[in-house]
Amino acid sequence: MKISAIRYSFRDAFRSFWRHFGITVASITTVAISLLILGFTLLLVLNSQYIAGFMESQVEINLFLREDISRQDARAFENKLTRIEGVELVEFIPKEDALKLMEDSYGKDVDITKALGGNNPLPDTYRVKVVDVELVPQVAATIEKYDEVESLRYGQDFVNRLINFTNWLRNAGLVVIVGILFASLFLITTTIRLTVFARKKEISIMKYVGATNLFIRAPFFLEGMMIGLIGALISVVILYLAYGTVVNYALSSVPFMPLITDKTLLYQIFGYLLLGGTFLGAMGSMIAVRKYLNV
Amino acid sequence: MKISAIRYSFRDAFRSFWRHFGITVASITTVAISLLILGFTLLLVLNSQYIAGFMESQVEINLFLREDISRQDARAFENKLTRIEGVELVEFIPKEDALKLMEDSYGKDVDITKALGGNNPLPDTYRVKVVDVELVPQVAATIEKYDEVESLRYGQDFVNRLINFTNWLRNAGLVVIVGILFASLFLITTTIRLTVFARKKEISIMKYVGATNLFIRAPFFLEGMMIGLIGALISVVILYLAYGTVVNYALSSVPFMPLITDKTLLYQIFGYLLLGGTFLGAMGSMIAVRKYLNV
Amino acid sequence: MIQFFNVTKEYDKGVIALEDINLSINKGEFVFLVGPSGAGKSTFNRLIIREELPTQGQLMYEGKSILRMKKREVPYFRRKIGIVFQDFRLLSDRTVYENVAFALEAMAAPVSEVKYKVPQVLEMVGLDHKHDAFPQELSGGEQQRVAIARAIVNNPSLLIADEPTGNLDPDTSLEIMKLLNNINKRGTTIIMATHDKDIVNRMRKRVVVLNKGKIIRDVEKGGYTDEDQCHTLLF
Amino acid sequence: MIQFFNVTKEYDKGVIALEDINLSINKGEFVFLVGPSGAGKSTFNRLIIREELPTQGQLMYEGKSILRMKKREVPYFRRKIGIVFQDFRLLSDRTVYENVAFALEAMAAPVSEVKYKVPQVLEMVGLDHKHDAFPQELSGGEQQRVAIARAIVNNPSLLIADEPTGNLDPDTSLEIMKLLNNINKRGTTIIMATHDKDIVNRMRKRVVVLNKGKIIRDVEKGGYTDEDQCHTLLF
Ligand SMILES: Nc1ncnc2c1ncn2[C@@H]1O[C@H](COP(=O)(O)OP(=O)(O)OP(=O)(O)O)[C@@H](O)[C@H]1O
Ligand SMILES: Nc1ncnc2c1ncn2[C@@H]1O[C@H](COP(=O)(O)OP(=O)(O)OP(=O)(O)O)[C@@H](O)[C@H]1O
Ligand SMILES: [Mg+2]
Ligand SMILES: [Mg+2]
Repeated sequence: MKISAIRYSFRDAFRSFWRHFGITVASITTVAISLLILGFTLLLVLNSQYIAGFMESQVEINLFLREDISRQDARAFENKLTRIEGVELVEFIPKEDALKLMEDSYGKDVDITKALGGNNPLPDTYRVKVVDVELVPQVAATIEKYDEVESLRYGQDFVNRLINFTNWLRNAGLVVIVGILFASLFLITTTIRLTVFARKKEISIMKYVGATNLFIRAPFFLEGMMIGLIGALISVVILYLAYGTVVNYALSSVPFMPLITDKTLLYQIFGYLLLGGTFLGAMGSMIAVRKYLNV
Repeated sequence: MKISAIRYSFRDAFRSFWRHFGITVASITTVAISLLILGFTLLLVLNSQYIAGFMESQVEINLFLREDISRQDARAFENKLTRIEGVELVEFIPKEDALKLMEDSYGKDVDITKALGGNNPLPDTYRVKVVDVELVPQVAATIEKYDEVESLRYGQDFVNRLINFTNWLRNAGLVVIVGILFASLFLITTTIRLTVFARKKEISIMKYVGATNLFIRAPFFLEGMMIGLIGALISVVILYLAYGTVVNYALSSVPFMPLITDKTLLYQIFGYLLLGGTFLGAMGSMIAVRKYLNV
Repeated sequence: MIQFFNVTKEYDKGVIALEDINLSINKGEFVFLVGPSGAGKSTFNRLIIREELPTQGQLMYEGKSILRMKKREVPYFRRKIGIVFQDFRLLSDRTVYENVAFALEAMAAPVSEVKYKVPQVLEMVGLDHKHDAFPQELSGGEQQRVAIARAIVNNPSLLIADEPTGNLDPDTSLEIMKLLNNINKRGTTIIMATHDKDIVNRMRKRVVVLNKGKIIRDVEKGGYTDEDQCHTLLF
Repeated sequence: MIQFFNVTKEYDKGVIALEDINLSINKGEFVFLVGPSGAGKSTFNRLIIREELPTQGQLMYEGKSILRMKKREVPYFRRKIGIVFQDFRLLSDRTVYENVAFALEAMAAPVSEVKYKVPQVLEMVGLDHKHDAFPQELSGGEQQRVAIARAIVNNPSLLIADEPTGNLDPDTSLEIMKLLNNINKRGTTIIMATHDKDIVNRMRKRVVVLNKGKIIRDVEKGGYTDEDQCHTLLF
């Protein structure tokens, strides 16, 4: 393309951007809304999976040592535990602390220690955290084989449920994101197609007057890009402000809720939205124009 | 309107439905996608609130009786409890059962009963369920005043968190639904506006030839209604099948997850979607036409 | 039937299309509106059908002000007028038949009347064989004749024809002029903007000449120019 | 320059617009295409600019087949041709100036050329004062002249004008014909479809008469009809 043609393309893109202002606004808003829904869904799914991951990370194996194990041996056992593959963290709870914890759970007025007359029927305990919840049964099986272990407990039922649930959540999230991705893709391209449709006569006239396909498409490409970019920018700004508000509100009223506050990930999502919006706008109008070029 | 005009309106609506088939398909799909997103969001929010409600309903007050209360008096106390406002369900757990439960939680190998030498330091317990989680602290305060009560426990921390979380969820859900509602409203009306825009010349011609506004609008109204209705039908069918699949899959892999399977509610949502789609389609095109009638 | 009182029309960008027009057209008249390109002929017509409102002055149709007409009365007013637009203004998504039928359907004519009249006028303009074609599938002259058919189908009491023979060959033009003449004889007032010298000179009707928005000549049984005035029936 | 070999064009619904046309037009010729409404004049032009493809036959432009032209060559081919469409085909979202400039911009003419040439041709057609108006703000004749200006601005070697004076008064028509004649004298081949008897008879150029898709007459220095053939220069 010659310089003059490139200059023309930019001039024409801006001209048409302003001259069809109603249409421009409508398509920018559609792009913004579609990407807003997409971005919102992405954040929702990512956060729910983050929460799922957090819940999984809370799972621990409670391991009760045999009564005849000395305190020293008990502490030494920790080394063996940490060396097991998949074990992430190990915490020792001496039987005294275990009794205290149990007593606390009945409220301050029930004095179990007194009732026991100085006896403590509870065992020394280890709390073991595993890197991946899926490894818990396996790690538990390994631990159970040690002589020092009297019994262990990790809520088999609960862990199974949790694994099922988080897997389900991951699959559902994926399906939802893919669905919304296609939906926003369709919404953006349809709107842009309709705006081009309103100008189909103009396109064919240009062709009759001797304009090449490239020459006709270039301004549409640029205009589509502008519309996509501006729409995406609006969605990103709204998303940024809204997510900030939601997270702040959540952290203040539900402080224990694990939410993604990692800026890098957010910026990454925003980057994809900007790129995707611009790309869809440009491609959408290019493809829409093609339909009317064949004259 | 005369009979002939009504007949004309229907004929013309169908004619234009088929003659602008590309546009018809595009707008039906947009309506379907928008309502799909709306319906999907509705189901998601309703289910998450259903789950929140389920979690709340799991909250219970554990109430420990004084040791000197006879078993008979203990059982008689149940009447007093049930009469407290806000109490939904009361379950008595004799101290023997309480011990058994505690023992179970340490695994079968830790024999606390033996260690206690027949003694049981645990008190008789009542589990009290309250109709609304928000009432828990109040009910707990009432109960605490009774002489029979030694102490009680209801996980004040957890309940507060839960209340915060479910309130947050309700607000967030409402915001999301309102947001998506407006988004789909905008998407549907914009698409319909753009399709009418492509026919603005035709509309002004009709006006010049002596057609009344009503006469011009009636076919657009009917066509918009058809597009809205068909789009809504598609979204409802997809939603129905998809929700069925999701619920089945969830119930088979995460059987404990509480999900709405109440058909009445579903049908109600579907009804609203159908009504909303038809209404938006009809109104959207009516309003869009008005803009070009003023000649 | 139609009166212009000091009518001035200025368009948006300061273009004065008509200036201080005073004119009266009687029921049953046949008026040729001639003048160079851009003289204001189409604007004159647009004012009558209330497509545009004058910037100044008063406009009467059958004794009533066109300007003070209520919005919802406009369609009923327009139904009394048949209009052939210079740019045709056919409905591009309707066939020839449907385009002509629309003028009748819009005034809620019974189906039987539509079925009887539309083929009739299509035959009058020589397009009976094209009733299923869409406007884009017609030649320029054929489109023009569809526009004429639509304008006359509901027996208007006033027919405004803006350059109705611009895309027609002389023979077909003659046919159309005969048709208009017959319609005029049956009582329809006709205002026809035209550039066709031959037609104007041949018909010997009232001629109003516009130039730069002003009436510069208005003669009964006139010719296209002053000279044409002298010779009678050259052809 | 242009050759038609047994060209037949049948439109979708079995309408035969042109039938077995054989014709040759030489470089520098001025050809009037006349014939009744629907005779196939516009179709003839459409075939040359490859807006439509013939159903049968062969079509040559400067010795090369128009039919076998590659798609991407079509724009470059069209740039050599100036076209005045019967329905104008102006870009409705561009001003008069921009419409005319577009024909130059499309062939990547330098900005200086655009700035120099566009006002020049606008003056030629008498529209220098309307360069900022949009097509909808112009009278019929003004729109037509914009279409003419756009067609001649890039000095085409072939000018196809489909009824370019249909909306012009006789005086303006004469101006435009003088303009076309000058362009023709400078070497541009011109094909003009027209219904204007006066112009055809006055110019005494080659006349090709079409009727129902067939060439029924093809004479050098002809008149609009056979009789017009006899008298020379009536006016
Ligand atoms: N919508 C508009 N906005 C601005 N100016 C206009 C508009 N319509 C017409 N004009 C201008 O008003 C003047 C008169 O236009 P009009 O269409 O009445 O002329 P006309 O006599 O019909 O010409 P023609 O014979 O070429 O059709 C012209 O100069 C034209 O440019
Ligand atoms: N796209 C089309 N589809 C079907 N038929 C068509 C199409 N275009 C033109 N025709 C028909 O082909 C015939 C020739 O049309 P054409 O436009 O070539 O006539 P013309 O000589 O230019 O007439 P006019 O002087 O009225 O402009 C007409 O009968 C017309 O109805
Ligand atoms: Mg005019
Ligand atoms: Mg033609």
